Amino acid sequence: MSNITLVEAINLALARAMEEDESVVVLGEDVGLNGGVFRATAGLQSRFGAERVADTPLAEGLIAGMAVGMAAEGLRPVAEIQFAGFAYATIDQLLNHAGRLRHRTQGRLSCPMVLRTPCGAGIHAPEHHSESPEAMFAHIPGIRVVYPSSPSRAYGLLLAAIQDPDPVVFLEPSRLYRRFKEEVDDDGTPLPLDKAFVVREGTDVTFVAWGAMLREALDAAEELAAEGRFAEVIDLATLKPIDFETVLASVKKTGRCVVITEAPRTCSLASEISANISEQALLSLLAPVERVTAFDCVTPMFRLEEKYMPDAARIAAAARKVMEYQ
Amino acid sequence: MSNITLVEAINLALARAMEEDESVVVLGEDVGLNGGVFRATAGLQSRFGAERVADTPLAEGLIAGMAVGMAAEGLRPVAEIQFAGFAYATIDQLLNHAGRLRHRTQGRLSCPMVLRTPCGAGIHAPEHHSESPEAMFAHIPGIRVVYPSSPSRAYGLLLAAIQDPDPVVFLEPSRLYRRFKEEVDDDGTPLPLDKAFVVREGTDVTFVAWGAMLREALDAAEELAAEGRFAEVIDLATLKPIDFETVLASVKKTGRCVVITEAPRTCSLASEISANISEQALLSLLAPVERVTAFDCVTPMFRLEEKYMPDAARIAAAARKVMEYQ
Amino acid sequence: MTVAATFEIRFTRYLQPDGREAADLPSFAADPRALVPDYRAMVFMRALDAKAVAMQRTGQIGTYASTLGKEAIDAGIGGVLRKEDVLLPSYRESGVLMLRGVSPHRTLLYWGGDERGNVFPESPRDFPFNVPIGTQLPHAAGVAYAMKLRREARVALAMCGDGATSKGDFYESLNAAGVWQLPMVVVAVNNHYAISVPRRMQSAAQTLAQKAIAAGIACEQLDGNDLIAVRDGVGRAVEKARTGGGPTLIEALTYRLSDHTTADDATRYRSAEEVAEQWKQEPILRLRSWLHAKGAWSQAEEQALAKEAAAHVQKMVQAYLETPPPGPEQMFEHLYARLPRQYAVQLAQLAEETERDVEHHAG
Amino acid sequence: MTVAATFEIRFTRYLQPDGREAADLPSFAADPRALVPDYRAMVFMRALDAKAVAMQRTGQIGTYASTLGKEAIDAGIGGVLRKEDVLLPSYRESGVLMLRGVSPHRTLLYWGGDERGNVFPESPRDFPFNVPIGTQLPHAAGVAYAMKLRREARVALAMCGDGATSKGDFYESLNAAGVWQLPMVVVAVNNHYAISVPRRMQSAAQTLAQKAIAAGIACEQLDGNDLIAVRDGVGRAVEKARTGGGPTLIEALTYRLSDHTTADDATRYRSAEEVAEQWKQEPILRLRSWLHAKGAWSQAEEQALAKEAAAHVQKMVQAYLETPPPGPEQMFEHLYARLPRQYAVQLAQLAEETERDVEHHAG
Ligand SMILES: Cc1ncc(C[n+]2csc(CCOP(=O)(O)OP(=O)(O)O)c2C)c(N)n1
Ligand SMILES: Cc1ncc(C[n+]2csc(CCOP(=O)(O)OP(=O)(O)O)c2C)c(N)n1
Ligand SMILES: [Mg+2]
Ligand SMILES: [Mg+2]
Repeated sequence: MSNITLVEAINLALARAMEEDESVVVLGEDVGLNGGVFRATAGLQSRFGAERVADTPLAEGLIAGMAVGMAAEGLRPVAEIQFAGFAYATIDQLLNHAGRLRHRTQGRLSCPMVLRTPCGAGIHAPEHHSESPEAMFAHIPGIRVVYPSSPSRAYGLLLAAIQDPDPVVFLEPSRLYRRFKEEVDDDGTPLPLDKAFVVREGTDVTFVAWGAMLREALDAAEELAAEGRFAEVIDLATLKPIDFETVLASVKKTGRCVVITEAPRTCSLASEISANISEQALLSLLAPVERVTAFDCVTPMFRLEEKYMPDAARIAAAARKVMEYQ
Repeated sequence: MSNITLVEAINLALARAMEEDESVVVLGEDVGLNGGVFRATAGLQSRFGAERVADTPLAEGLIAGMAVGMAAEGLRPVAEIQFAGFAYATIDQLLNHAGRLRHRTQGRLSCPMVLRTPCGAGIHAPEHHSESPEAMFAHIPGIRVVYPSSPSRAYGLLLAAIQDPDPVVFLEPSRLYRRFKEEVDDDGTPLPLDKAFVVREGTDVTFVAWGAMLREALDAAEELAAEGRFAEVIDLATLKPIDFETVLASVKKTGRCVVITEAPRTCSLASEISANISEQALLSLLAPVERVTAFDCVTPMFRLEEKYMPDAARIAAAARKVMEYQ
Repeated sequence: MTVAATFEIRFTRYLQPDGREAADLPSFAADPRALVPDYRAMVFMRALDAKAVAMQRTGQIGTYASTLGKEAIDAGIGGVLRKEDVLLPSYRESGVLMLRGVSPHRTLLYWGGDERGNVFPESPRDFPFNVPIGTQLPHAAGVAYAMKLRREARVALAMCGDGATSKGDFYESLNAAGVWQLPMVVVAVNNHYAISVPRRMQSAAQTLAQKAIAAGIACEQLDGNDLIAVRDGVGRAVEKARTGGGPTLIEALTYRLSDHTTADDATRYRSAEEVAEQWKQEPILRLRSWLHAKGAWSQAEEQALAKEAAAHVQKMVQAYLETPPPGPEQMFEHLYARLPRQYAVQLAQLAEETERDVEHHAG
Repeated sequence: MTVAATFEIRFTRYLQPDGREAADLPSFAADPRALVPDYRAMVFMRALDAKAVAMQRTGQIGTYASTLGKEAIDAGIGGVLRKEDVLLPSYRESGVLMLRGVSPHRTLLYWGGDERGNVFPESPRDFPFNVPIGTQLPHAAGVAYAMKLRREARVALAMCGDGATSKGDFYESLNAAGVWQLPMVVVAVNNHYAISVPRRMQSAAQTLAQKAIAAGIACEQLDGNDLIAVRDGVGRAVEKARTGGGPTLIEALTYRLSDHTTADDATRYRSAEEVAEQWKQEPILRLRSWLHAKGAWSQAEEQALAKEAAAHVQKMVQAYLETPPPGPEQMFEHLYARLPRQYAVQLAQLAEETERDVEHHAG
């Protein structure tokens, strides 16, 4: 057990996976000697060599496409895209190849790759460094999308993603990379890739969140608790496929739901979850599902990012709204 | 007035726009001498010259990026991507540049470009030629997304898209390119880019559809009419921004809604519309909003495409479900 | 100004269009009979191709991309690759696949709209037909990376068209191959058209081979209608890659004698004269003329071969037509190694619809 | 085998690191005083850069990408471009922008997290700072296409790094420029690092200039720490483009004397010796040595310049600090030419939250 940050947990999981399975290979820009711009791959190259921890030329389409080729040929590539804002160039490969290779060869070839990328705003980064494209990935058939929100879940989910026989897009909340520490047991135990986690129990409203927004949801829950209203907080963790069982069980209990995402609203995962809840639990709903999202704007430069992203206050306001609905 | 197909209407609108505004430029693969693989640009090069109707090298990222540059420099580029399945490579440019240029320069530069691409399944095409990525585009801030479903709307909406001062992704239902004809008046009148069209009035359920699915929705409405149940059918037409006023007005009237898309379900526009209706009209709903979508599968090769896409039967079944809901 | 670097692009051809020798032949061609299997393969390819076009015309398969005119490239590559190598084809490479052992009825299945067209039991590591232009090249770099990492004496050979050489994926992959000196060979089949766009409008580069200079890797231009040049050039590149010598880009010059696909009408953008001129260059006649001249191939053998090819084609058509249609559930099969439980609802819906359809047809 | 094509890459340098002449100078350098404005600009750039780094360290701006070491490239390009040309910079081009007339306090605004950093009233057609690597190059092709279509004697000049030359956008754009013979110049600033990845791991190509061969366009490698070489090489390329001679790729060799950005720690991946060695090559000292030797620049002038630069920097900092913070509504401004009415709800929500915040701060 060690008390570590989320980015350290990522590093630990990578090291463990590389140790246990020599087909695991890390590739990406600056992942080698530099250990990644966030230090997620620090120390891996000196430990596992430059062939297994490879700095690539600067080309995200190449990185994704090479990962497809490596995976089909029996490696387990874990590719890093430096920031989610540079991952759009990987969509072609993810959608036209990674997510289809198994199906279009009817199981002859497969694509056990992981594409990791830091996601989200809130770190006062330059332009294009604060994007939240998770909905685009979640729309792609044949892949999984995972987004941890704590060191221990990052550790277990990343191990699971690497072991998974199919492609996984693994989004990491850069804002939480060093925000807090957690005891993590480096015992190599993966977490399930199809489970949401109830991280706080409550009776009055259900919060569904993921990544950095989970912390905001927890803060909002705390704020509400002071008012005597109790939010149940769910860390969705795996964004595709979604564990609606856990979500619906909670909503049926609380009768109210707020879904939170820091991505733009239109066609977001919040909309997907809202649609599902209304479809499958309409009669349990005491109020319409409320979506707390970023605005349908370009991610602004950092002077305004706090106004753009949801925060605890926005979530709490939405919770009050659904609780006062009649 | 002439009785023409949808693809002819596209051609007519392009010719008219080029005639009226010499800054309009068409570019793409095979758009010149060949007139486009679907003949949407037939005859334009001989009429307007190879500089204004330019065959590009084979590179979709380039086409989108050049369009951004042309638009910023005062042209009105209308770029063609041969099939939507090859448009994923344009997302980087659309999201990181086209949709942001005006905002990030605070109005100094802008991006009046149109990116046209045929969309959807049902034409027995080879692999990757039957994709429906509209939700990905609709998620992008700063752009518009338009998807006509008839010759006259294709004509008017394309003119509007070309005249619009901001970037427009213009999706064309390849399945309807030649399916039927309509009287179209080539008078240069654009249609509004923020209006949905009620194309059939009804009282019992609202169908919201776009592109080729509109025809299926109309067929389903016909089928239901025989049973004495009357569907109101809305052609959404502009997918971003969505005209919720028209949708909500109808749903408040009928109390029931089926949203139809031929894209995979998760994070689709159907989910977006469903979420909005439940949010804004929960108390008017007599049944949960039903989404009729393609499965969350890879678009199958054409032997199975009819089983994959929604059709009138699937829509009618969903309509019966919401009408029998209690 | 000083000179920082100089480069030279070489062009290889052994057989002239009429079959006469243009240069001293490589040793593998010393015994002309050794090339008869390649010749036979080329004739089989053309027969299969003609049948596929005909089947599209009669609605038995969907859109089909013809291989007419590139048989020497396909036979040459098929001939030099080893079983353990990996082929990454575009959509137009059914000829090479045949030589990889893949039964040609798979080609019909593929263009017939059936995923089982990409099941290659006979060459299981080869990549499927690849439609999105150029995207197979980064895959090739990944495959070659895996081979190199594992110290295997194997080669990843990717094929693409002249149009594909304009796409970012192409350059990014060659560049990566250069950086890591990967055991990778890219054969750019320059058939002078990307649908309607002629080669000269695709790039101002005098040759496509020279695109390798951007990646600092080896390259060669060769006559792709000359089986001996293909075998020679690709053979050298593959052996170089196999023995740690790094990647090569080969530009194989040929001409698309067919429409782009059966959905295309090439008369819209090129003249009958141009095509007629190119028929004089075509690879099968060229090789046959040489074999004849060498006394390595007879009229009788030719007639027997034609019959044999026709029979084989018939067998392949049969195998295609006898393949039972895919069930709708094939959509969900192999979508994931194990379909997530969340798909249960969609599966149930499909099952219900299928049942309804069955009843409907029965009723 | 025959030779299909040959190529040669030329390298240009006029001044040696110590300021001695390495070749006969081009005519624009005949009067050394003519280059004093460039020298002054370079000194201003370095002063502004040092201040920006300091401001990041004290939390007054966010992450900042230093221009240390590339001043000759920026001054040379700024010097040869005309007002009507269009510059398409990367994020590291604040030096050129200054010469385009853009007030340097914009650079502080940009790295200070404010969109108004991309408002260039003084050079309104230039493109904004561009962070996603290489994506400005297709823009440049589009801009150049527009210029050519309208028969204008203008040039689109795009800048990018050595890392950017690995990206598909780079090749696709050069290739397009070749096809249409666009009035476009690309200057690849080879500072030998892409963050931590050294140039040799970016590509096996001996020079980056030779990437132009893949596009069939002109190219040149030059010493980017030599102002005269930059002015000469870029100047010739720009005039060639302006007069219908088509595109050029220029590789300007330099060295990133700073960390990649203020968020980077270059000691993790390169040695102090390497950096020290490179300081001997740096462009300002080189040009000053030459000017001194020519008697075109005095110690007194140097001291006056230092003071002047410091004062200017102070003014820029002032202008930055005095810019009122953006209001939250800036998010929606200029999102579209006219914000669609559908945004009303989100606007209202923002207004409500802003009011709540104001009250909160007031209360
Ligand atoms: C990324 C992408 N863009 C467009 C297409 C449509 N398309 C199919 S084949 C083709 C031309 C390809 O030309 P080339 O690379 O020369 O190959 P050839 O067909 O001549 O063998 C095009 C544009 C595609 N399949 N993929
Ligand atoms: C598409 C993309 N990928 C990754 C990054 C992150 N990143 C920022 S700068 C940089 C290195 C760029 O190197 P180079 O092109 O040599 O320019 P330099 O910084 O040296 O001027 C990287 C990888 C990015 N901005 N864009
Ligand atoms: Mg071709
Ligand atoms: Mg660099």
